[in-house]
Amino acid sequence: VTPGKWPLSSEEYKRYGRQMIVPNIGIQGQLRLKAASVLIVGAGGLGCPAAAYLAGAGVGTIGIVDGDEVETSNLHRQILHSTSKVGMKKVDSAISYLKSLNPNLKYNAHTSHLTPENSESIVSQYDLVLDCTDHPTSRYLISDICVLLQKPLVSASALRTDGQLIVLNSPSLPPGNEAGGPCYRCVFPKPPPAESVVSCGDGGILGPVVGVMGVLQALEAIKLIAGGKLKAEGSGEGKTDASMLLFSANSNPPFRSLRLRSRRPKCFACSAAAGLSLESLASGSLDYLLFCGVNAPVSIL
Amino acid sequence: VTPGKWPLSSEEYKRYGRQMIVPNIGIQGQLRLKAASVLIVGAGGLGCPAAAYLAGAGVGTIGIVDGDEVETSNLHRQILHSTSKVGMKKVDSAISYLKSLNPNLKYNAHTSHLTPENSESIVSQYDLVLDCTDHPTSRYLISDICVLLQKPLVSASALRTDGQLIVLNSPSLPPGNEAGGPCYRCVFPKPPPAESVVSCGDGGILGPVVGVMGVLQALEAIKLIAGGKLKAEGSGEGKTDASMLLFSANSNPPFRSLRLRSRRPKCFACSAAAGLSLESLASGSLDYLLFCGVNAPVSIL
Amino acid sequence: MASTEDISIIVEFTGGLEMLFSDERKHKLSVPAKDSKGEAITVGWLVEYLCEEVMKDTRKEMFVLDGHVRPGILVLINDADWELEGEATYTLQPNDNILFVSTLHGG
Amino acid sequence: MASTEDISIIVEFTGGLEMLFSDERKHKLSVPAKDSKGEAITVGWLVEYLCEEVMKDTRKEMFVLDGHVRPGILVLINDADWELEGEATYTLQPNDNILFVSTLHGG
Ligand SMILES: [Zn+2]
Ligand SMILES: [Zn+2]
Repeated sequence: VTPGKWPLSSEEYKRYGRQMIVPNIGIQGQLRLKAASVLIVGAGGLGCPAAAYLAGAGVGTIGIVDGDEVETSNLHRQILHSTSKVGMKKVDSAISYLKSLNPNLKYNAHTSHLTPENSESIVSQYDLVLDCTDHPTSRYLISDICVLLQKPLVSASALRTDGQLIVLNSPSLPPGNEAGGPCYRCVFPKPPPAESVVSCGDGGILGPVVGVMGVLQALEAIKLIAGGKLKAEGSGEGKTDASMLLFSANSNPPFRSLRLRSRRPKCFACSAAAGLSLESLASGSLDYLLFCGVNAPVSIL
Repeated sequence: VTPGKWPLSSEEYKRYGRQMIVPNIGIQGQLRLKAASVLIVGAGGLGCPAAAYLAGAGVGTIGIVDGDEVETSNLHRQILHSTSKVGMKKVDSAISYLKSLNPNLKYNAHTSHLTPENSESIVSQYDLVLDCTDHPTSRYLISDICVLLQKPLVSASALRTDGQLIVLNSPSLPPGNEAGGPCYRCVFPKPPPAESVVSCGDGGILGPVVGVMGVLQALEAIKLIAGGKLKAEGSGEGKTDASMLLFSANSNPPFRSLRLRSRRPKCFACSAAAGLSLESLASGSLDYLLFCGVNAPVSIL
Repeated sequence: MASTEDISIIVEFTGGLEMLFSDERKHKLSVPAKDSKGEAITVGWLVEYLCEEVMKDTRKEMFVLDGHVRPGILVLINDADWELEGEATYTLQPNDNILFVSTLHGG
Repeated sequence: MASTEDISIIVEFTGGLEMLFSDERKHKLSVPAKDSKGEAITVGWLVEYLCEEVMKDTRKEMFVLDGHVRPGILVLINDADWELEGEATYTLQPNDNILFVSTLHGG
């Protein structure tokens, strides 16, 4: 971030001018976006719109993790892919779209799923993580590695006509510091029983419902980055609550903001008493699959 | 809409299956989407995401009206266009994207702006209209023609970090029927003074802010279509309120639902005393430009 | 106070939980202000009451497991996590809004 | 009642209007319950008060034009259009929320 007279190119002024004149962004915010790196885990219904708006806004480095391939049944909601990309890796399909939208950024393709083994080496390359996945096992894994590596996490999910959004581990203070934001385990200390878990494939999903949640993830990321809140400073004071945004397409009002708790004093991941470490995570001693149950959902809840 | 055993092709079952299993959609909802035609006025920050999700959902006919060409300064928020499309008509750029997402639909390009002269012939071809424009003159014109042709209207707007969404003229009962939904003039009987009007070009806009509003427009359209609410039936009973969804990216809570009024008894457009007709509109006797002031905005409000 | 006095509360379900409760997201309930022992009723009492009196679905374990609200369900008292309000021991007040949210995992 | 009694209300501005009010979206105000004639204060009274006492910006015509809230601004009383509540004649109640929304036109 050089404070020169023209810190951006004329192409950049043209491309980002409309957002740079928004209060709270300005040149400083744009430079922060340019210097930032964001990892999007999941190139599906959440990850597609999130990636599009992050690339549009000029986030300097965007990584995408996904092991899946594009299917026809994805296309009603995964709007970066196209019919001719069916069968291609989602990550490659998404990046080819992003490059055509904004060729000035760096894109990293991670074409296998995030695992306990590869998560440290992938996540450590980024400043901020978006959880755009669709299963509780990945949600616990992503939260754990974000706590261990001190990365803020913007987590969203959607099913049928409902969506949920939480910003976790923000500020991303070290485990044991109560002023840090709560992690996924603080909010959900125990995983749900496997038979209560429904994927979008089984439960169905409206495209714009998951789309709204993905766009809101991009917005939260842009607010954190442009606001200089990626790196948590000092010890902080007091505790930090989290909030959850609920969306229900058929409810009135459709959006509702809930006040959640701060860090849980005995959280397995982020408390002073945490039982989690990079070693235990990488060694596979935490079985994220067993932890949440391995079975395919049998119920529609 | 044939009630045959397999009313959709196997490609359609595959492509739309995830939304067809959502309660309130089903096969009937999918068939209604396929039979529906939607006009998107404006292929900018609202129209891009709205069009993507409507095409994803399988709306049978999608028309887009816009006279502008793609500029580099659009790309941070107008995510259907791409860098190589700079200089191309926005409508053509958008439709080339939509065709690659979903080649099974009919797309109509209307490559000039909506005017009092062309509005009847364009709007009459569609069941439902999305106002994705960025100036009050077009907002009054679109509302007026929707009242005259009895089309429901999903209207959104955004600036800086704020957005607004209203579903107007729904149910779209004839002028004079109090059970119809209010029109834009019921809510805003007098246009704002020209110096109070700010465009995104002048005031700035965050991409995901306008993106969220555009995705929500697509959702409202899908709800109206799949719910069988395009055609207003009978005289209805009582009055119909409208509601406005407000979004402010930096407020807590970020979304707020407001209860607006029903049809205004003396509304110029939709009341029994209406002074509006297809003839007066087409003849240019209503000067939409003078009505809202012709000057470029001089203030930042 | 007579133990027959009732209070009105609103109970809501979202994230799919409504399917266990006659597919209704919003329930306006009138519940006794005191339990059978004459104590003011709590959210813990309400959970049991919902399970026994309101829920028609037989899959009770999708709502209550081992005597607790099942993992993956958040309980909100007037839009705040019940852990901020004393959890199951919170005493219900007239017009309270109790929201049960099942976590979603789709994307 | 003494005419010196005050009531607390919340006044909010959005859609850019906040720029006229020291860039603050939310104002917690304490206002006299009665006006100078001893009448209970109304939203009409509040609009005048905001224009004269709270607004520091000199462009008064961006908020009030010809004695009325300018076209393009919606006034909401507890999240309902003031036209549903008697418009300017509505009598303010303690803890009322009055929201002024400037219509947006961008897209
Ligand atoms: Zn934790
Ligand atoms: Zn009207």
